Amino acid sequence: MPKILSADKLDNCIERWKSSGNTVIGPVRKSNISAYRPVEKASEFELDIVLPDLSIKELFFPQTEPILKYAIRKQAIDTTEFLPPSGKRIVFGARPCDASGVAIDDPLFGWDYRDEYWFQRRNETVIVSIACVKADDFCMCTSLNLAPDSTMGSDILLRPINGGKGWLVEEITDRGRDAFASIADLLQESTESPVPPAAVPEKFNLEACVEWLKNPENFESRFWKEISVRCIGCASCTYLCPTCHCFDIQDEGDTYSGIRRKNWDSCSFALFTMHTSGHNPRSTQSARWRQRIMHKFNYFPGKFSLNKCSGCGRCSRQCPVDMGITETLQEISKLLP
Amino acid sequence: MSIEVQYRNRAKELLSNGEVKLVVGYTGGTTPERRRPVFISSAEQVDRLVLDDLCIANLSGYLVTESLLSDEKSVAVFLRPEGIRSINILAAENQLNPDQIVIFGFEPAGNTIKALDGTNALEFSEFVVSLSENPSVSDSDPVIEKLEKMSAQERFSFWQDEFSKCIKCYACRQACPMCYCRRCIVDCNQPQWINTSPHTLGNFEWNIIRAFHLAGRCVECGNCDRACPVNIPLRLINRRMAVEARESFDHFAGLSMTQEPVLASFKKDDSETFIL
Amino acid sequence: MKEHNHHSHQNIYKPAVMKIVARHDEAPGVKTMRLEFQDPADHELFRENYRTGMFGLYGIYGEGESTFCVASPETRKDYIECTFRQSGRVTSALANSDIGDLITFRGPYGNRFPIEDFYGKNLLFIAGGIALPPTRSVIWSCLDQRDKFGKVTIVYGARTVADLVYKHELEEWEKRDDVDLVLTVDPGGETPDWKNKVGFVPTVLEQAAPSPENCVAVLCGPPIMIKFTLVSLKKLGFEERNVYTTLENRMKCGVGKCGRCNVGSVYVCKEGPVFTAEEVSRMPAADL
Amino acid sequence: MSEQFEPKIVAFVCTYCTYAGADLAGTSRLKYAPNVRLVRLPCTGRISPMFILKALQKGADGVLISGCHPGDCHFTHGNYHARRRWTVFRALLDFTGIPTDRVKYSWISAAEGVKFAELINTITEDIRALGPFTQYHGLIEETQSQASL
Repeated sequence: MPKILSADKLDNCIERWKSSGNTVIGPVRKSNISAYRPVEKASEFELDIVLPDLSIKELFFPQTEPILKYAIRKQAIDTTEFLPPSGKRIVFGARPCDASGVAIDDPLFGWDYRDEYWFQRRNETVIVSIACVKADDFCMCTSLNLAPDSTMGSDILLRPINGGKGWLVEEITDRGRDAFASIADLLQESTESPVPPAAVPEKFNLEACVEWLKNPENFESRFWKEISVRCIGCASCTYLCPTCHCFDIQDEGDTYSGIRRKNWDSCSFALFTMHTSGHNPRSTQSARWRQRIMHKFNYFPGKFSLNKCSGCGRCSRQCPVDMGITETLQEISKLLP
Repeated sequence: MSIEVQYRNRAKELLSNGEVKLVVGYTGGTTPERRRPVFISSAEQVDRLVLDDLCIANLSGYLVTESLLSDEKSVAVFLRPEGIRSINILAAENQLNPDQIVIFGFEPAGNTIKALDGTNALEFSEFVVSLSENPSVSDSDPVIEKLEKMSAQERFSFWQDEFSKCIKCYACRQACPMCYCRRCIVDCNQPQWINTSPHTLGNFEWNIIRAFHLAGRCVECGNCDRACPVNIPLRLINRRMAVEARESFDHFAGLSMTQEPVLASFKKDDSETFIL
Repeated sequence: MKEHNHHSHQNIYKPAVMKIVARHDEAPGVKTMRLEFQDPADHELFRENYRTGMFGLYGIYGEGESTFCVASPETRKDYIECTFRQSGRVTSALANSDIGDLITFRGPYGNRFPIEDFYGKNLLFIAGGIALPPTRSVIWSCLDQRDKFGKVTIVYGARTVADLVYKHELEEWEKRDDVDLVLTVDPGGETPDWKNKVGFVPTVLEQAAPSPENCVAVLCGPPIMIKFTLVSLKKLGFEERNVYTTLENRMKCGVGKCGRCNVGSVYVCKEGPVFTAEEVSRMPAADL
Repeated sequence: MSEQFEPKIVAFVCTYCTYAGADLAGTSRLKYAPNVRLVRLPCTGRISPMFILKALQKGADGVLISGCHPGDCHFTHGNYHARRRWTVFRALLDFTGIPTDRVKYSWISAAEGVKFAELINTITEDIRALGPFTQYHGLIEETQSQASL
């Protein structure tokens, strides 16, 4: 019989998970921003939202991460490696689009050279997603062949039941099963049926758009300039995106000691690709926006057979000038025969 | 005739007779309450222009986009009063030739908007002077008052909380009409004065220096504050700088296109009570 | 073609430490350094993995890392030689380092020139200015096993006589009977005692008119030179698939993660830097 | 036995006036507190606010900025510009909660060796009374520790 996790048992779950060494993380609102943050008790969660402002990405790929500490001596360089904080984590209340966003980046960070900063965290984290029953105008998972209740990247999928009193438990992976085995006695059997997932209308025909993107003739199309003319070149879309993975490596310190860090970086910035000579392969904002779209829907799928977008819609939701992937792909749809 | 229709007609006229090559305005956005910038270059497209009280963004930053004005042709732009002040500053700082800018001015009036008379920045001179004489509206902000009552340590904690959220997406800088530097100080790496890492320390440096660079230049259009994806109340810090410029140097940013930038000019008798 | 050092480091961003054992000026602003590994384990990995064409990230803690090729051939793996122009923050710091100083190296990364495929063929090397180093790595890899190849022709040009790099090796190649060396400088760049050619590389190449018969060309240089030289090679009858070149883009990670070196769908750091002219022609020109 | 706190003070001074004033204090054998480290710059106009911030971040308990009296600037008006900048920067420091009483400003001419020595003594005592500047410690620690998540 299906199992239900009742909302009033959540505190017990958190306690149980924490006592077995887990950090429990979930959507929390603090200083006027919602993000995935560690919690002590269930009341800290903010679950009744469409999705947190910041994506789950930072739990696996922090905006800034020290990699190496160096100290330079006369005839030697001492380095100490920084590792990600170790310890098991349970992310409770992730959105399915965030969970799938993380899964989309796995092949990239594992591509021949494994980025242990990513994988150590991935291996130690159980993602418990809650299927969305609310969506807003910017949600577009269904256009990416995903859904408000897709299981990609989730270890457990919870489906809300009526009245918000709990969730129907769907175990997806062994890791999820193990995490929930420890709270098996807190679950109840139930025949209650879940609230249907939110209706997210399909915004564009992805396959057709991808065909257009793949056509080399369209690389130099006027479309790119027209669609990106109002882009101001900030990085809010890329930084809020659960799948954008670009980064910079920066040294902070002096000639004697300091720290090398891995920081988020963005293809929206002109400096991102600028050579020391001054030559810039992507010297205009339209070239940079084209790169972002092409990378997400043409190049990346060509390499890893995954669309590099999970449809969370944060890019459009937060854009200072109301641009975004949805608009661009919708406009491409209009160009199709 | 509504102001929207009035301005659409004028845009159509200017575009058809070639007086302007482009109109930078607003159009509908993704949701009913959103407005987005739009670039209209032919008379047939003027119906896309929308103008109402939801049109808030200061569009003047687009005018300093590289090479937009280099062909010496004119561009029309929809501007609120703050936008007109931005044009004055950009002109005063030699970033654009104000003769190339045709202004479609409007200002909020209750729940709606009303048109402002004039087309060239010069024609708004008196209007801007009148703004400078009544700055009180923008001065009283409950959060600023609250902050000023705090101890330095408490204020530091407040900003520490706020700046710890910063992800260094530079949306504040990109959205700001006054941030037109070809190479921002944070992008300079020889030497690198500001840490580019988005840890709280680096964020403090960045936000303090940006506020400093905007002192006496910020017109409080709110572009940065609205653009910030992590909701840092940037307006507070900029407003404090504007107040300082006014109180210490009687400087109202964007008063005229010949106004000297406050930190690039001086008076021999500037107050110096704090100097030992 | 997959030759990466899988799992060589737990931390793929941790560089090896190298000592500068020799260093000299090549041309104004251009320096060559010879580097030796400090940790035998790092050296062993390099020996296993390095093939000509691969690149590395050379770094100085506190300044950062900069990407350029390994200029020494795969036939000489006791050390790494690199040649670079002092232009940005990292290369300035490198240029200011002295013999005995320690720097860092991450790599070798990327793909390589398929030298085995060149066996039995005639070789034409064309390089411009500071792009001789990657070419030189292939040249020596071939000259060190000279009997495996047919005729070897090297066409090298620079803006001025002073800008020619590896002047000693140019003399050495000049003297060899089994190498045809054509040197040129741009018009106006010659000195009174310059005895070689004056003219742009494509023109000089057309005059030299090497036969495309059973010949592979390796072409490295600034984009504009590559563009016009490709036209000349075509005129001479070379097929694009027999012309190899290298791409250079800004890189930070070198291992296909940081996202900035893409040209179209190609990750230059993982799938390059060596490409045939045919492969390059399929890339969007605007992205180069 | 508790040792007296010895504040570290960084002074950014212009070479034409205050530095010469410091020289005069030295050649006049005036004794003053050894807590100050002078950084000589061409003009007070060259003192970027970043210098002040970095000094405080890197462990200074106090900062002194000093140059020629108004009207005496070697470059005629570098110090007038600097004065405006300091006014604004002080307000900014204050508003962001960085204590303004740790950042001191003064005019000291080449002839004012005595004023220099006295000023150093006074501000050393002022800063000593304020105690060590620890406000940045938490932020520095954050930059030196592994990622929090």
